[in-house]
Amino acid sequence: MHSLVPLVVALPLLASAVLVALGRHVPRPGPDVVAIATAAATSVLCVLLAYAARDHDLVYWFGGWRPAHGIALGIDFDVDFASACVAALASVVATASLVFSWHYFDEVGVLFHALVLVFLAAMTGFALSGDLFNLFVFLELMSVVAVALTAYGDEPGPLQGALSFAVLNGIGAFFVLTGIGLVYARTGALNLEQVGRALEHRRPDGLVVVAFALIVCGFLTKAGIVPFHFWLSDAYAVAPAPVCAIFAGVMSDLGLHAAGRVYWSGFAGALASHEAGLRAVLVALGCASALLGGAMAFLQRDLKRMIAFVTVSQLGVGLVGIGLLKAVALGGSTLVVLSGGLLRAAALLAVGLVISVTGVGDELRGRGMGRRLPLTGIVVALAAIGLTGLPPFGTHAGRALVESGAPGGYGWLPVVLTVASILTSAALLRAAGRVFLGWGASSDSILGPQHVSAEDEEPRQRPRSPVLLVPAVVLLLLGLGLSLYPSVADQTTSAAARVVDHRAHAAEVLAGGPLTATRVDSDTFGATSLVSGIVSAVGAVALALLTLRLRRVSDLPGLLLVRPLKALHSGVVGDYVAWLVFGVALVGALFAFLLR
Amino acid sequence: MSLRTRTGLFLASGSVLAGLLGWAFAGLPAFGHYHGVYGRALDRVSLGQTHAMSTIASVTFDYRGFDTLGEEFILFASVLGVSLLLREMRERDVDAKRLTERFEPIRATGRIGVPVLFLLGLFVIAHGYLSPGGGFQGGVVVAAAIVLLAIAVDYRAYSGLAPKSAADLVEGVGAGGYVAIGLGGLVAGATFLESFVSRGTIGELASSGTIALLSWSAGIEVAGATVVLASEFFEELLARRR
Amino acid sequence: MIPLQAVALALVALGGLAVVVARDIVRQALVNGFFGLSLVVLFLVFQAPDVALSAITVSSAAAPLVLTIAILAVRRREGRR
Amino acid sequence: MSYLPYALAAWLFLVGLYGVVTSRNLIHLVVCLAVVQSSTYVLLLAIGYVEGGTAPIFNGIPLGKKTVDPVVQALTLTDVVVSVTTMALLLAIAVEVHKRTGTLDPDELREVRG
Repeated sequence: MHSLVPLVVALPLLASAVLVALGRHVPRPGPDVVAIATAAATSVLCVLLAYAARDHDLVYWFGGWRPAHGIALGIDFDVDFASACVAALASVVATASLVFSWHYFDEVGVLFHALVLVFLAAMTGFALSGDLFNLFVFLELMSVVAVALTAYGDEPGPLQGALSFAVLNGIGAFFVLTGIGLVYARTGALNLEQVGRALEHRRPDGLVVVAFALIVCGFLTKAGIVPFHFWLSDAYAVAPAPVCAIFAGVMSDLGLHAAGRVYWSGFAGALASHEAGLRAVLVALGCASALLGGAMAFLQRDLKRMIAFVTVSQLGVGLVGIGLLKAVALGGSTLVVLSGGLLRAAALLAVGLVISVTGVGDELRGRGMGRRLPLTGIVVALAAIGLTGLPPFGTHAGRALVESGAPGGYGWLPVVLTVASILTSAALLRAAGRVFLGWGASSDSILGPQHVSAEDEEPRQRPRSPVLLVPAVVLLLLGLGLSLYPSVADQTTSAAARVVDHRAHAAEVLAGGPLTATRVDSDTFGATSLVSGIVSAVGAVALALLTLRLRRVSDLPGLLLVRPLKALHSGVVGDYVAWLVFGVALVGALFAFLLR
Repeated sequence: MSLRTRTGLFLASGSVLAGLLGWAFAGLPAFGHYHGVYGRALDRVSLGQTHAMSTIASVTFDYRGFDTLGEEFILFASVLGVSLLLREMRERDVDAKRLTERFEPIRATGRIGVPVLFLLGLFVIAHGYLSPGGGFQGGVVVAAAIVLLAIAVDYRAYSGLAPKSAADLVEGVGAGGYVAIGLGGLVAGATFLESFVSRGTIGELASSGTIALLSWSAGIEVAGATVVLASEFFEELLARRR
Repeated sequence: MIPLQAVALALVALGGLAVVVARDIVRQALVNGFFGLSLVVLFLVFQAPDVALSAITVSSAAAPLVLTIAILAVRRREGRR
Repeated sequence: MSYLPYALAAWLFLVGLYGVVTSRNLIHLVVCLAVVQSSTYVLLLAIGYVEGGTAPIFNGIPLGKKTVDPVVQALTLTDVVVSVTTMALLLAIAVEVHKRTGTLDPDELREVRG
């Protein structure tokens, strides 16, 4: 099983290089078949790894450089259950995206496939790596590929989104690298577990606190957490749908995963006595994302951009799960990430199908255009319902775990998460109602900017192969069904418990120490989680119907604060960088105040 | 935001950030007094374990060779991205003569420079584990020689020597070669990127195991990538006016 | 710290500032070349010959090439308007 | 005195960011981004420097002599390559933006917002 670990990165990279070297001479279905087969094989490998890692981590040292006397000489992949699942998510979504793009693009060069495969390798590598600098390398690799894919537009619009993406993620990565430099200076280590051991012995000083702030903020930029999220929605609006599906389904989730991993392996020992302060900051950021993302999603008319804000909101929920600093909540966060990622990717591919058939990806202009695509409409609606956490589907189990991890004083948390999920799902349901059923008004000033390029372009109806819907349906079923399989929840919480027990984890990685098969029974969903799930679902449907009934969102009471909120998302890269610096300064200052 | 508000927001949060950085940097060891365990350990064991004279080379292509794999693909992917972007939209026809006219002053020196640079690049790649240098630096120098050929001699000679499909092939072979060498370790029953050839005698050109192979594949990839990159940008410039 | 290092530090500090305040892109490309060279000097006095070697290939060949061509491509299209 | 190199790293980071925030030209912005990245080279190399140490290459220097940290140098090598590739990609995007919109001023690119 061990020798399979490097293959999840090596296989897609090799296939990508072969495609570039020879793909020019291979006729059309060739590159598609190679790319899809590679991605599917990687998915199988990742699932196998997750299965193998259900009781203990698989630790793989590249080049055979095992640590000597607790000093890591090389780079390791630390495959725990959660990381392997996230890697599996990445490869499944990438496979679906490749299948989708086979029929989506009329003309696609071999370079597109090669880039998606490199993207896949970067994501699996980023999910599994146990080395700080190696995380940085994969972070940069993800950004470079993603920017290139964003710019590969079928959209004629300006490449502003790709540019904001590159600049913001670039700066985020420099924050991470500065943090890594600080950590290396203090500990002389790049391996996360070794860092954790070295930092544990001393009270955290300015160096440790700031290094942690910089690294976390850098990863949260990738995750699109408020106020680091500005680039995300612009990038989604520009990138082609199959690429967007990868962004929405996995890429952001990976940033979150890395933040959790760096905390528990690297900093948990040093910051243990300041848990309360840290929890307050992280949960606050998570809630801000959940609410702002929800509100912004509700105010969008561009469907891809709407899903971008759904992502922001959902990742806020994920960050709350991590930020509660409890094993149960961490496991819940993983589950939210997994099922939510599958559902968002499914919704995005369905939207991509609508764009592909009608040429319109806009809720108002596309009103009623989806009438001939009932199945696609059902996919979007079910994904939206799944995202509310209606028991027992979709994100329900994950959210229930997150909520059950809330310590005293956080009793208000379910309310916030419920409001956020009502807003996001109502937005999706409203859009589905308008596009697929033709309900509601055909104009609303509050939704998106007045000016949309190519407004008067004649809408087209192109017949499309029904195969295009298959990947979306598969992702939808996986996303909805994940919670129904009860042992998955047990597994994620058990895996989280092993991560939280960071000393034993470090011993396991660095010394091949005794493998502790912690078992946590996650079957503790209280009545609150049932209530909040049902309230979210009912509330989302009701709000969607209400807004369609009102005919205009702008008739809703209490929307006065909307314009300044929308004005913040100005599309200007300089503004976004200023907000990024503001966010880092804010988080850093709060940490300085609370964690010393 | 107006430029003014934006600058204001930045200056306010930037000064907080400056304070934070100052606070963090105060905890660093004084300049010149670093004693990290990782570097010390490698200094002690690297020569004996890898037979590479340069610890940098053994870190780059052996202990942390996996980082370098990622780095190589960063280059690979960004070149693919540039190709995708610029090839897509280009006004096709390329006016080859204009480039040579544009860079007239450097033609004379260029003619001598091409072979010298080319050999220098190969030398730098080959000796990376004995002295400063290696695949990445040498690869750029080799590519510079090829690009100089375009500028100084003739763009047509250049595009004949380095047509896109050939450059793509070279790039793919370099990047794929790195992965393949890594997989060689697996096939030989060891781990990914583990050295599976003899380490040889310290100081000789044929020493240090897979470090030499990996350095060469990096050199090939970098040279290929840089040439593709340069060609794409050149053609952007040379595209005939419409 | 030896004086040479102090001089290199000062050069890099000034160079970085000069690159940022050079608002004209042609002038900035020029200043950026000098900034790159000052970094090379800094790497040398920090005992990092490998890094210096790659910085010199980057800052004397790769970066100026793409930068110059990007500027020329933009200028050419502006001239056409 | 002994903290000057770190101060330089902070200086480059902030000055570069200032350039990015206030830039009115995408090509200018991309070069400023490279200045931010150069701060990380300075920081890494300054951390690994050892007074009186030589480069960690055992060619002609006696074994056992003090050397500077080899790891940070390898990391910086990677960083330099990342920097120039990102720059090339971003410049290509900038050229493409100009081709499509006729401007390089980020403040005029507000097509996607809200």
